[in-house]
Amino acid sequence: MMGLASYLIISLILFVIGITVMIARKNIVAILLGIELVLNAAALNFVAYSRFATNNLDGHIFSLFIIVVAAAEAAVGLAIVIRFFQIKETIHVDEATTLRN
Amino acid sequence: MEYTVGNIAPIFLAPVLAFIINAFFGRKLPRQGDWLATLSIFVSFVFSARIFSDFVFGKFATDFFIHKTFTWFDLSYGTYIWKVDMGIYIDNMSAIMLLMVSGVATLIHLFSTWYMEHDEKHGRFFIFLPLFTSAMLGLVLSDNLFSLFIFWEIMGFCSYSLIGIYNKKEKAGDASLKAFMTTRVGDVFLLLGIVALWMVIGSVAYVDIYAAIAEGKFTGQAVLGMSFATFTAICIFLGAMGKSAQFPLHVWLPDAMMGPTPGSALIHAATMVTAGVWVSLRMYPLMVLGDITWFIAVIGAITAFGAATIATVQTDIKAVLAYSTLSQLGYMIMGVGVGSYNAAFMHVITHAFFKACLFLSAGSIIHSVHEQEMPKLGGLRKYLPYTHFAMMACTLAIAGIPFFSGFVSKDRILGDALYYGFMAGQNPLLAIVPILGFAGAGLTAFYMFRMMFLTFYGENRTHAHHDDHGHATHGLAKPAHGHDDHHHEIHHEHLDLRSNVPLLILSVFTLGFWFCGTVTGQEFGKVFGKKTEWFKVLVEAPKVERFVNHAREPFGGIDLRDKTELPHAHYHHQSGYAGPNPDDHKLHSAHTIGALASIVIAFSGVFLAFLMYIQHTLKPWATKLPGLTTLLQNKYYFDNFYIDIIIKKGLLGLNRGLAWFDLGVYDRFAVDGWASVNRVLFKSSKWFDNVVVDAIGVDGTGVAVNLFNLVLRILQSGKIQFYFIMLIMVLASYIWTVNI
Amino acid sequence: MFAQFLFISSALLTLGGAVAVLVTKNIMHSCIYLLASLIGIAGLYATLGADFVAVTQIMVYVGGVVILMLFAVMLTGGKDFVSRAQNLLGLAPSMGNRWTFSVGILVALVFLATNIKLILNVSKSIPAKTFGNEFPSTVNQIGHLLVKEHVLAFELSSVLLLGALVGAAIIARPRKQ
Amino acid sequence: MNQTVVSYLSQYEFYDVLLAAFGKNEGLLAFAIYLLGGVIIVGLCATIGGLGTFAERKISADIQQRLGPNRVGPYGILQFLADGVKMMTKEDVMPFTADKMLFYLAPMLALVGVFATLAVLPFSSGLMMADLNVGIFYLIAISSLVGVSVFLGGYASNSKWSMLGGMRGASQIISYEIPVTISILAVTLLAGGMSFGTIMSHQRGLPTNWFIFHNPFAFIAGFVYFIGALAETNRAPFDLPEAESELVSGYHTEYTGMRFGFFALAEYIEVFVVCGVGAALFLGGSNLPFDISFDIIPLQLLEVVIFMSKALALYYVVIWIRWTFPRLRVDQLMAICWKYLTPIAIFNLIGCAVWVVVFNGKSIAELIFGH
Repeated sequence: MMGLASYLIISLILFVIGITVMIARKNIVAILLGIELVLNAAALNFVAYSRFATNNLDGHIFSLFIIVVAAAEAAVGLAIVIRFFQIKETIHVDEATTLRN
Repeated sequence: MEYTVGNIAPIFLAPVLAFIINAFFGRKLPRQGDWLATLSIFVSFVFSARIFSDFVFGKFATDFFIHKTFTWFDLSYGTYIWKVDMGIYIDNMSAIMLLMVSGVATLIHLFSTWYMEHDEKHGRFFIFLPLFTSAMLGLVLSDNLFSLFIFWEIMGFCSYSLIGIYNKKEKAGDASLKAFMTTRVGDVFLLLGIVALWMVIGSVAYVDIYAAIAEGKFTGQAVLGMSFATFTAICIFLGAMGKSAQFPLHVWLPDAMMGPTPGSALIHAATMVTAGVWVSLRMYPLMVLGDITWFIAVIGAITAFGAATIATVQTDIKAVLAYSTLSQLGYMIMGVGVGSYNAAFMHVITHAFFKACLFLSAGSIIHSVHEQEMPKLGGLRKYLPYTHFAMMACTLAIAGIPFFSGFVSKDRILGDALYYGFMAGQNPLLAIVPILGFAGAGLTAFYMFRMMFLTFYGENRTHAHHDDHGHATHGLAKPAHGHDDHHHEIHHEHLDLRSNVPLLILSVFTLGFWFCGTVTGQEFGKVFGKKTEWFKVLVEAPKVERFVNHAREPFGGIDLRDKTELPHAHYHHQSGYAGPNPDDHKLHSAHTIGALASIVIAFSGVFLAFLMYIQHTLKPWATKLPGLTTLLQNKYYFDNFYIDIIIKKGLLGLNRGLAWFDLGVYDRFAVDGWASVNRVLFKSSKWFDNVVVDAIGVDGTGVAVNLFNLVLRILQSGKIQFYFIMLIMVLASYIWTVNI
Repeated sequence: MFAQFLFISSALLTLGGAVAVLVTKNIMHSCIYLLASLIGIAGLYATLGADFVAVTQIMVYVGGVVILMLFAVMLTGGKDFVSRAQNLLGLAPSMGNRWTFSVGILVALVFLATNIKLILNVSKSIPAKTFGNEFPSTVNQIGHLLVKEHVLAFELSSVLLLGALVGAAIIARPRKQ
Repeated sequence: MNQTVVSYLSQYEFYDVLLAAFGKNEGLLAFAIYLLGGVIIVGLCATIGGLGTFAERKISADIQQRLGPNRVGPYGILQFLADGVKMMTKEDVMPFTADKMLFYLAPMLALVGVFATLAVLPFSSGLMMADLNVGIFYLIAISSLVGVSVFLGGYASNSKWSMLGGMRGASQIISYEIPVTISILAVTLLAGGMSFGTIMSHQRGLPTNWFIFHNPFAFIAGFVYFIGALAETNRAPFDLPEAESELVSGYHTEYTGMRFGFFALAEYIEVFVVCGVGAALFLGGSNLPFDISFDIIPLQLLEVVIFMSKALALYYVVIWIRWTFPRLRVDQLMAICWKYLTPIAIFNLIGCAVWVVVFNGKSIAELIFGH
């Protein structure tokens, strides 16, 4: 029951839900939530493969770096969101089309 | 210590730096940056002094020279070589010249800080003065004619700016234009000569020219019926004539006194006019090879005598000095012509010192009295004792009184000229050279002492004139007090160190023994021994053979030559007259006769002036010969000839013809005819443009772009989620198609 | 039994949180559900024996990212924005409507289908290992890996974090007009 | 493998008796032991938290020359029970515009975050619930749930005071996690591991072996940890999130009854936890000052007493500080964290690393007395 496939399926479902959130939501913060889900799904896959497919801990390292990158991405992304809100007074993603200001 | 860029280049670069700083920030600096200019020249002087001490006090062999080059630009490809080198060439002559130029220029700058202090053109004057000096220093440092020409032109521009610095006065503007245009005539020929040399030798570096002379590359080539060497030598000498103001291109120099007096001092003494003599000396082997030394000698003699005669009737103190400069330059050129290489160069140096001193003294007088017409001066000896002392020393020097420097250098030239004219077996007609030379020497003594007597002796005439003589040479506003106070003003000499110290320093160097080590400058009367004859030992005409296999070294390289090797012994005559044979016993007698004769002539000139202007026993001859006086006062009608005949009749007529050609032929047929052809072409192209290009090409493109735009607008919506959907879809299709 | 209990509860927390993130209309609640999902993933790491990764997950996400998200929601007002921009499917509210969800789910299903194909292949090719109760400590090994084999990535990630720190500070700083 | 209370008890004979009683089902027995231990520890700590309120009031009264609570029980010692009963019987009021789910969730999260840390708190060398490999790291991580709960409490109340308090609390807790974590890393470096067992085993013996006396950097690190821990638990002088003079009561302004009680309880228990961690990390924890070769249950109880006494001494210091120092401003708070504590902590970490390399991990005492 607790084999590789179950982890892969959990991560796949998480990934797909993340994608759905990213597409369905128009709120940039919500899209960032979807991105977090997708990143975590990938990190879970790494650890699962590291446990079941190899004997070393490189997968752990990879998922650690994913966490680091996710943290950096969240910080910069949310800074951009706040700046965007200061300028446009909205965080609707369809308003972010001009690539300037 | 080796010579590198770091200890040679500051000589040239320090004044350039001062020029740049003064040009851009001079107004913001205290005292408008004159201290900076003076300091920069002093830096040059310090570096020059080091080189001088190395060369003169025996660190190197007497024929050692420094030659360092770098490639300025290189356009050669394959076998076609077109490379221009720049570089530095320093030999004994350069070392002496550098020290003279930088030293005299330092003193002139120092004097100028006093002279120009309250002048409205103060700042501008100190922009051009260091540039002028740096150009001269660069010219002396140059190793080739090409960079020499560059500095030559910079000096021309600077002299133009300095002469016309009071640009509100029309005479000053005219004088500056005249100087520029007249020297331009010579410059064209100089450039022609340089290009011609380039064509034959493929280089214009001195060493390459010397090597080419030694290898005989000039033989057999003829231009305009004369040999190639003659052609290039004449071209280069014409350039030197323009710059050194030789007859008949001398007309600019007397007018050049329109500028501030220290600027005139710099032009007349240290920098510009000596450039012509310098290039003649550098190209001396070419002049000998081209066999034009007789021409040079004659031109120099005519200038020396003619200018002296004009100087006798001038009343403006600066005009007298200007014509005396012309005359002395004639002696230098004559010295080059008669093969008196060493003495000609020595005259450059000695003349620089006493002429700078004379001009500065004149500036001191003018600044104190606000008057430069000699009839309105007089009796200034009491009021300006230091100036009187300095000016008297210089006058003794220029007049050729024994124990003074002018006697040494001029009488060597005259002795060689005597030998050249009567004993060297030349054309008998060339006897005119020494005759004019000696006559000019007598006149020199006469007019210089005339000037001294009129200015410093007799009763003071300054307060007798209350008419508005103005401040002819001064751009500065009138002093707050009126004209009545002038005689009060001169009661006290300005005891300013900046005005008197340069005069006194310069007057020290009017003594002869600094340069020759003998009392008289001749072989007899030698008191300090052979060793102090450093000038004669160090300066001699270039020996072209030793440059044949000369390998030039780049900047930063270390000179591997033996610096203490003994000089090559011999110098073969190429052709023509290349100076007197030192072993000729006739030469000694010529020198003896020349020295005695010139002493007699000089003293008689002085005595004449004494009789005329102190004792008044003789009436000034000007009143006896009114026709001659008028001729001389009009300067032999040279200016009138140039302006009325050449410019008004010749050039204006030519211009009218050209204008007619331009309007009648070129404009009517070429321009208008081409226009009507164009109209036809235009109509057809308009049709083509409207129908083919506009309708089909432009509008059709627009329609097509609109169509594509419809598609692209949907794809390029800027909505990131749409892009993300596309990304996912592409990824999915990729995974689906790849079989794992 | 304990491990299986942990696995099942973690998986349920993860997936339930994720689904709640998807369906809830309140962005604030979404963030809290995301928190639940992330803690569930930490539990899954724990069942995989990745204790260090699990704790790091809690540390970074719970202590940092989620609070950052909450801050961002609060600083942007948390209102339901409606875009005035041109949209093929009409005006879309910021938390999505029927159309956006339909598109999202459609795309997700396509991706799901392709990935199921992948997973089937993978799980066939990798032999199932027995799931022992042995959980050696990973801290020492991860420490050695970080400063030996993966030192470059380690340093790069520190540079990345510094850049993110500075960049976020600069971007979010209010500019003078 | 890590030591847990189960593995500790399994070395005794009565464990087999218990195993037989549970039908040889080890998992079930372990579950029962964990359940029992959990209940004991949670109850104990809840009592300590309650006593904390009492101690706070008594000590403050002492400092301010008052009497304090003295009616309920001897010396008023049962006052906290009376308060608890009062809270439980009060009406549970929720603002009309509050976010209902988050309003309920926030106090729970606070309690969960605090109680989860108790799992690794080393009461003694044997009687700790679990000795994780990443024990101290886990403790830091899970306690950040408290920050989330503070923030959510402030947000869900839909009140400006609560909102400001919540935002202050969250930013303060996140900020002060950094110097605390780095100063703990210094200790981790000295001990060579993150589990409490490893850390404690390195401080066995006399107080000269405690990490706070190990080297000058560790000494400073101890103080950095203590200051940061004060701020992380929102204690004075860092009690800005609940600054009563500015924000009424900060993030729990709108909470009443037992929900307020949860917040208060969580705060007092967390103070106890950070004091315990400080005692374990820097003050030798539950180690006896002498080495013992045999291991019996009463000895473990002695260790518990030692640990408790150290932790409670620190607890006294915390209360003492609260009634001594005035409150900081927000900018001062952040300046202390980012301009002083964080650089000092990083410096300490580097200093400790250099010390370990240069002196081969020996403490000052070992260098002087030459063990």
